[in-house]
Amino acid sequence: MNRLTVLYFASLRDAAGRADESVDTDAADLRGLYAALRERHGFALPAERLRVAVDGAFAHWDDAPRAGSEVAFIPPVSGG
Amino acid sequence: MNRLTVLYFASLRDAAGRADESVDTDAADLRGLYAALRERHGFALPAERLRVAVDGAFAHWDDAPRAGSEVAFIPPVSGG
Amino acid sequence: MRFRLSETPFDPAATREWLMRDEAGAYASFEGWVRDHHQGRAVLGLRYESYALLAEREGEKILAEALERFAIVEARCVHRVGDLGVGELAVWVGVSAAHRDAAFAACRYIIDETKARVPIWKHERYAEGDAGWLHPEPPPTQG
Amino acid sequence: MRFRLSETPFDPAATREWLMRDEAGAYASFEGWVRDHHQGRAVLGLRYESYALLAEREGEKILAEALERFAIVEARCVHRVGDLGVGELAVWVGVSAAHRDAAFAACRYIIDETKARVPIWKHERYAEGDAGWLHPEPPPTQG
Repeated sequence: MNRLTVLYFASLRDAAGRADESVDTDAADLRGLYAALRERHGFALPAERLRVAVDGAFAHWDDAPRAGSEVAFIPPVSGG
Repeated sequence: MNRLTVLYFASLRDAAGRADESVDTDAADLRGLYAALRERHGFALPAERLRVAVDGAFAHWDDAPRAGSEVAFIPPVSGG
Repeated sequence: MRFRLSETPFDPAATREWLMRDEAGAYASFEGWVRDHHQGRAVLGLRYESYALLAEREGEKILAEALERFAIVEARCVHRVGDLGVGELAVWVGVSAAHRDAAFAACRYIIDETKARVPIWKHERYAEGDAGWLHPEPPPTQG
Repeated sequence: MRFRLSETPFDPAATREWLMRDEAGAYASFEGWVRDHHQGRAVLGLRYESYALLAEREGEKILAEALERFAIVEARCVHRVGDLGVGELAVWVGVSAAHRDAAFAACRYIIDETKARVPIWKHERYAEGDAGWLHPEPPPTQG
């Protein structure tokens, strides 16, 4: 079990009803972590539409969740 | 014989020593008018490098000189 | 910092001065303004939110790439976050260079990459009373 | 008048406001600044002269062409004439549009055509003490 912090932005935050939460996960990778949270909060967006970041840097869906890290799921951006 | 006004700009004005002059010409076209003035003032630029304008609008070298008109020889431009 | 987020309105006449150099003969800039419509719907205003830490890092990276790829002198970008009304300045990009080819190309590169990669999200309020996040399909090259 | 000659310095923050429209989401601008060098020679300053009557007509024509060819909202150009020092603003082009593709393309078109067609001539003063008119070879497409 790894305890980490998850950050939500834009439509993910609206769906989760919060900007961040502390999560205990036994997922093997970040893809599995997102799948579990998607089920919990009913996120509309599949992982293929997102990017994932760990501790403020873009990461890979195959990376293993690290205890104490800050994971952010990045919905398609719309700045500019 | 047609009497018209010729305007000189940039290096043509420097070579002619004046910004304009009144010219009596029997040239058949504006190309011939420029050739005569080029010889008189020693202009370095051949007609092929210039454009010609009459009364504030671009014209053709084959056009006949019109009495009372204002003819401008336009050296290669360098604005911007 | 060549890339900045701004929580308050900023003046492009001031940011432009960051680019001035005696060796620069060309200055290209781009501004995004809040439009009164989007895909046929009347827009009253919008809110930009960002993941600031990552947005600033990714923005810096884009500007470093532009300085590496193009023969430019300097480049900057400022992106608003927070609430904006119609007509307000949302994003500004400025590039100075010796010649205009590089200035235009780099300016275009910076705004394109910023829109594609920087974690900033637009929330539009419509005249009909509803509102929503924009999560566009990324262009094919972004995978 | 969308194209103007200016005998005195002008403020691009003011001319920019001519382009503002609620339906415009994109603003592209270009400025030419007096560089401190040209083709390897140190430049102290320059003078722009024009055939004003024809320059204003040809400039208007270029801006009308841009409005016809590109999906833009508004476009303007101001070109300085007279004596300018290093760093001074020589020419400004501004374009507003719904989208950035058209804004960039029109802005580029206007500065390219202005440089190629508008009867304005640059007289440069060099650090060595001499000076000269610039009469560049026109690009092949200009014949």
